[in-house]
Amino acid sequence: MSFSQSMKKLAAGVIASSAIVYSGAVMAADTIKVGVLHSLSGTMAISESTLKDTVLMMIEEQNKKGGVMGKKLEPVVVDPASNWPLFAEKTRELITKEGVDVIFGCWTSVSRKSVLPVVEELNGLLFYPVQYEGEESSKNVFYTGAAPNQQAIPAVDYLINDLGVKRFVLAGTDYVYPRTTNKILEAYLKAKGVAADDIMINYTPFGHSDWQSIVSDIKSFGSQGKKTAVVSTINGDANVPFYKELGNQGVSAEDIPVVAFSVGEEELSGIDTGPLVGHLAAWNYFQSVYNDSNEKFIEQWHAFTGDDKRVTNDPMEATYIGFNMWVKAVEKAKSTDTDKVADAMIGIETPNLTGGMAVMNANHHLSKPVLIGEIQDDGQFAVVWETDGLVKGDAWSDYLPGSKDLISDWTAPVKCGNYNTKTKSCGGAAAE
Amino acid sequence: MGYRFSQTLVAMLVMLLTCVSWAEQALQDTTVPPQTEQGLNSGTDMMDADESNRVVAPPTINEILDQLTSRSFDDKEAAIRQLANQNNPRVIPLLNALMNRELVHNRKDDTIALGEKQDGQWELRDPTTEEVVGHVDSRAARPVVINNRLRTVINNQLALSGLNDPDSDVRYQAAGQLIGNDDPEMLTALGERREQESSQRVLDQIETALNIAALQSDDLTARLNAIDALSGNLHPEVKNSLNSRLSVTDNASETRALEQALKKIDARISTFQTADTVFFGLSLGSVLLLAAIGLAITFGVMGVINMAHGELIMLGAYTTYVVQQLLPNSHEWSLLIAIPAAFLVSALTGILIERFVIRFLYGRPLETLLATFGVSLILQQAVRVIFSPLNRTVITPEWMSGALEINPVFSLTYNRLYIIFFALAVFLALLTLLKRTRLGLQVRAVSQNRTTARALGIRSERVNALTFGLGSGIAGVAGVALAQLTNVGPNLGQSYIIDSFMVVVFGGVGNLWGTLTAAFGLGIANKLLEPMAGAVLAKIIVLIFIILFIQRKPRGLFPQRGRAAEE
Amino acid sequence: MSALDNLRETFRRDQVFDFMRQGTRAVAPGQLDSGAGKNILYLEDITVSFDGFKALNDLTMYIKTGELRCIIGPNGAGKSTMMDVITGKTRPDSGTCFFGQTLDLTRLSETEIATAGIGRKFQKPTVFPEHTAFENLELAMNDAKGTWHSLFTRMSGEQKSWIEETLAQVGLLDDRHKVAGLLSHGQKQWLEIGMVLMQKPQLLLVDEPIAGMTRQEVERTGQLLQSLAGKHSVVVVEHDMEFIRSIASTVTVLHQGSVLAEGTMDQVQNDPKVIEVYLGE
Amino acid sequence: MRDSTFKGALSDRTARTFMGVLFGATLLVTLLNQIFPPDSALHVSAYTVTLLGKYLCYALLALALDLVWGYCGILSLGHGAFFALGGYAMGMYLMRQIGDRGVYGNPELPDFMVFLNWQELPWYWHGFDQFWFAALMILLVPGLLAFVFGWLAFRSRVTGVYLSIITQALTYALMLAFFRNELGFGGNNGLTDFKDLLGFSLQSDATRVGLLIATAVALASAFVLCRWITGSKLGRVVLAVRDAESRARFVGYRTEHYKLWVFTVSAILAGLAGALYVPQVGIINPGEFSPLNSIELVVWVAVGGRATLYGAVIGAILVNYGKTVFTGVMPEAWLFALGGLFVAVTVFLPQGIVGLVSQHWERLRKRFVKTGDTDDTPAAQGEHS
Repeated sequence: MSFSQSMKKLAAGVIASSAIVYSGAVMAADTIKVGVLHSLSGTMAISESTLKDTVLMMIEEQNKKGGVMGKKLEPVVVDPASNWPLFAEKTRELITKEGVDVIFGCWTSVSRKSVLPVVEELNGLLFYPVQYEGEESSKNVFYTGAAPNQQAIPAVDYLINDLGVKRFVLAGTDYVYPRTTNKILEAYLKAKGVAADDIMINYTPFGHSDWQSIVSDIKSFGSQGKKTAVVSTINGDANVPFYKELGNQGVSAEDIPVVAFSVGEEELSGIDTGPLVGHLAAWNYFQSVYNDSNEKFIEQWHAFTGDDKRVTNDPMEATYIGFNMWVKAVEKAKSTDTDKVADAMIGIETPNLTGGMAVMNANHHLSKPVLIGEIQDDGQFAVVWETDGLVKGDAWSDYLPGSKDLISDWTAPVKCGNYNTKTKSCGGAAAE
Repeated sequence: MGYRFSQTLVAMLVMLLTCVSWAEQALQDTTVPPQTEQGLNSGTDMMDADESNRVVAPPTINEILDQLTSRSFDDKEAAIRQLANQNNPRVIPLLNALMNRELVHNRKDDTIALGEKQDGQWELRDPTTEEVVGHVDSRAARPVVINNRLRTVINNQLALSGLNDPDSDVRYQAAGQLIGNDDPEMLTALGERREQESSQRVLDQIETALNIAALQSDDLTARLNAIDALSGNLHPEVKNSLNSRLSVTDNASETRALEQALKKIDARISTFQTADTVFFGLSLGSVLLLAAIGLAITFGVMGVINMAHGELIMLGAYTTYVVQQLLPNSHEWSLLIAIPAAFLVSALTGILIERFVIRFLYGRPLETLLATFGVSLILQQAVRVIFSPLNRTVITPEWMSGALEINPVFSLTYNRLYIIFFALAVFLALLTLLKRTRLGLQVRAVSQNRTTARALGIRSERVNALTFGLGSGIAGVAGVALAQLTNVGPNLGQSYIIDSFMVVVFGGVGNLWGTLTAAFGLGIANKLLEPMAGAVLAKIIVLIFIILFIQRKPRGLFPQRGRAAEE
Repeated sequence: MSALDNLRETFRRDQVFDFMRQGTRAVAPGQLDSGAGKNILYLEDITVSFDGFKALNDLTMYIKTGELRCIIGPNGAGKSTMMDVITGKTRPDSGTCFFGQTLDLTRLSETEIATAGIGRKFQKPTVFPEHTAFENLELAMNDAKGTWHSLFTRMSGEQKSWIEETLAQVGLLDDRHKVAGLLSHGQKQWLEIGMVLMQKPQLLLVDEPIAGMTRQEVERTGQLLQSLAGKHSVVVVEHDMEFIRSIASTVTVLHQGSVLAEGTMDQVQNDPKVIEVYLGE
Repeated sequence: MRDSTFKGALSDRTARTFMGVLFGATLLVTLLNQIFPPDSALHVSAYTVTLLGKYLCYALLALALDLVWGYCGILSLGHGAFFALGGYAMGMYLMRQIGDRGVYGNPELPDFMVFLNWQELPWYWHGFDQFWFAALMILLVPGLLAFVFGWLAFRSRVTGVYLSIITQALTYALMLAFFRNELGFGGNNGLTDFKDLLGFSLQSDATRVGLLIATAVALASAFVLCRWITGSKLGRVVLAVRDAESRARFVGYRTEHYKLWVFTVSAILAGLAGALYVPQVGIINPGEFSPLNSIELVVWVAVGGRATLYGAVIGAILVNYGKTVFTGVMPEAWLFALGGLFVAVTVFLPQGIVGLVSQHWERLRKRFVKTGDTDDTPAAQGEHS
């Protein structure tokens, strides 16, 4: 009996829950809802909570300007808690329950992969602001971060042309972004005539903290006479001990420079950069870039967070660009309907924070400049090299056998995320 | 003589080059290929340029410096070389200033000055006279950006001057910097230095450098002597230059000599590399030991599964951070304060946990596991709320950074070295505490048999609190050490908790020596496996080994009798 | 059901375990060649030492079939250790311990020894606290003990009545549905004895059966034990001389891990060595 | 004394009430979702359906843990591993179902293998295109792992804390292993972007409802199974092993066999839960192996109340519902809440919510009801470790 009573409680609970859940589904007509899907707890909170604040800041600014099409923007923030299935669930919640018109969110590839089927099913709109491995182009997703050809390849070019590097260590955390990037780089380097035994590839688990052996391997690999550099796709937390070990084993940037793709101002703010001066990073944006729009953005950011030590970084710029593009697209389409906006998005231009214009291409990737910066002792980067003009984001890498024939073009007549130029057919799920 | 001439020549060429480059500022974009060709053709038209520009007066330091306002690194390099060639007392300080980003580009009048950040403003000084020339706000001026190439140039220049420094360490560094450098200017400098050098180690460096250069000489005997002198020399440059020589030489005797020399070098290298691996193992072991030893107390002696142990370590690390914040300009010794501070913070937290949670759960270890896990979540989130989820910077003091270089291939990094000693010190301290002191006696008594101990009038309540406090405190101390190696962030604890449990269980619960053996054993095993299996696989293998080992000996390496063992 | 049978066959744990046992074999109760008059238990030069301290020191002792043997001795004489050796809880460092002619107890596990027909009542009554008295006896009942059997088995009428009888025998009929944890100390003692009986053992080891019992309870326990003798062999460890006298039988005095004296109560009590030891305390 | 046969378990009141409520709720949601059009006020969104489905999977998992922990006293901190293995088995089937609809349109290889340019399918992927095979593996793989692991552990009498810790080590090792891309399970990204299950599109509401119902049925049957086990003599022996293992040995039970049996059955149930979980949440990745998940799972059971079966189910659903609400409303507070829950339950409510409720209920009933009918008093908790 005690039992049956508690079961009744349970039943009540279930029904109550469904009631609550559905009650949210009533949409407010006079505002445009903007979903924010970034982890605020768990391991990824470190990076993602910043982007949440960025979106909120942008929304605030936009509302100051009177919102979009006369409607105020209303942020809806949820916490997927660095739990991948939860990302999918929360996306569904945002779209069906909250009825948001656009979602800004995700950081890790796996979270995006988990969200992808949901946004496609519910025909939502997702802006993904982080550099990633490419090999994807969805009708419902706009990728405002860098594709490998907007980060990895120019960086390697710089190493070869400017620093005369002949030997490469490709060190990465063992997940899809480094794996793919390194595959691409390996192919690219070989195409450039780098011998196979001048390339060393090494993978480590997430949060790897004991780098002694690997760094000493790199050291001996680098002491073979030819100029050596490390191309690092090491992720987040593992970087601090990595750089510390480099510093302690006396690997200076002059001997073996490390060029990183996942180390930005935010990550450096957790490191004593004294010993790291001269190591490199390749991004599409650095806080130290000097121009008015950036200065203004930084001021806004400091004002918004009430902390003038808070740094800005590349994913924030990507968010900034994505948001402004979305606003423009909505006003161009005069509607928040996904398909209309998605069509309007293509070709939209908004200023980026490095003094140029960002362009949204037909493959849902941006054209951006590529900058290479050297770490300075104040935790900032000093730009030492820059592509002249913009680099067009490439959804499908030309250096991977699987995808060299694939292109993505969401404009008529192709309208396909993975169009095979050989078979002239749109193979696979992303097709309409 | 001709040397001086060529010097002035270079100076003038460079001036011309910069004029050209200014004229072409518009065309000057920062992409590399155009730049290099820019460098080249300006190089060619320099040749005829110098004919016409003989008469130009030598530029002042400031004029040279102002070329650094250019965005092109080639210009900057030229300027630096030119600057270095002035024999002027200001050169070295200015080069250093450039290295330390104290030379700033004043955007107002497009000049270079010595700058110092003072409350959001730049205080600008004249490069030569060092007198204050004015203040501008932080945006109006930017430090001159240099890249690795320029750093190398500057370092070489500094090294050149360092060769004659009174301090032998500086000379040693300088000579080391110049090894493998075939710039004739450098070599002559080295040659001059060799004559008057007194310190042996500096002399060795210089010899190495010169011998490497000698490998390229046309005189066979000179080469053979050089090879002979270099054989067994571990400096990486040596091996490379020998190898490259081997690839070009056609002389049989030289080839033989080279091969012998290389064989000797390789043999030495391999021995030192094994030594290296062992050191890595020890160092990993010491980390495990630090992380686990506190647990050995709370788990081993008290039979409490403290899942919050990792977070106590984390607290210790954050304490280190806070202490450094409180003593901003004494990073060298703030660690010494952090250690007791961390101990207290964690110990107090531990005592609180014991008083408010664990006290009710004695004799129910599995319940303590759950409760303390809850505590760990709370502590983590608390830290997130207080310090933000971002990692915190803990500065490594000078005396802990760098490495003790035994030879070019074998060097022990100081922080690891200290941490090994530190871990052992903590271990011994704990051991004596338990064996020698009254508290230790009581602790052991309680751990053996609670009721009897109580009967003997030991206030086991108090003892429990203190023991737990002790274990936690040590966790805190471990945190101080780990802060030197890894991230100080909310997840610091989680990454160590499982390993620590493995160590304790593997070593045998309640047996400190077991913990010691296990920690170093696992550490070294891990490092020996890593090269062949890779980091992840090595860890997995070790884990599986432990699981199987526990099947064979459920009580670990050194089983212990007593209450904890009966759970 | 046939599918289930196959499943059962494939999942037979005991089958899996067979090849793991080194040379020992499970023994079904009853198959034990020990005719009357012969000894049922042979302990020969058993030595057990816990880091240095010898709990048993060349202990040699025989128990006849059907006899009621009392064992006395000061604390630390090794009484409980002896029982541990017999029941396989402790392995002797040296010496042999045979149950009947063939079974080397030192090579069997507790479980095998129990199934072979040795029941033990512990010094501190250990029953299953969460189960009712009835269930305790059911669990102890001499019956197939495999997992799948216990999953599908249902209690037969006679099994029920047998349990009821035993409950009556140990005077717990009225409390049969009481959770064992809530029984009084004395009742627990009996319940445990009852459980031992349900095992249908040839040899009962009874460790301090009357601790914490009232007079009447003590008497009933005495009668119970005596009634058991004959059908079973019973070994009783007790401090209480009165009690031992009351169940008059052969007495063995242990001291420092070996037999000091053996005989009737009177013989033993007048033995100078024994007196010396006991006054020595 | 309950009728200890399977039919008995099926017909006993607890099981009937349980199934009543369970199917009631499921049916309600189903109808609300299927009958009413999306815009109607009474419509229940697919979101709610999958959410409920997820809860039920967790409930099944909790049930499995309760069987080993509550009844056998084995605190496994590795049950997440069995859950995840079941999940991966199902995930592999779903991956193969995608066929050439992957982004590379490769009929043989899943996408992640293509862009890591693997040449052919690893041997252990073969067969997973057949549902029956996958289904078999779903039960077999976790079961086998549990059997081998348990056999080693219980035979050498690893108990209590030690067991808990090595189970944790087990799941930790598996997590590290599955994070490796070389292993061929998609590394950190795991398996995702599923298309359909047995030909039903996973995107359609009907399939979702179907999965929900399937989960409900699975949970119900698992519940009955557990009731049967715990009601049988085997259940009583297991309880005896929990409370006084050495006694159980001395009355002639091979306690290690019993532990192993229960451990394995429980692992199989966990695997089943995982298999039902994956198609509903749409992704399986090594995160599921993380020791934290397994510990959290323990708390569900503790909150609900150990050794009551339904306690575990209630606990799982309540805690996860709380999680859903909290992470929506005040994310920062969630971990505080969860942590507090751990402490509070272990220190103040050793018997969990069910214990609390039943105590009050008993008191009330004593006051009002005359006839003392002793059915369904949840087995009191002992301090066993």
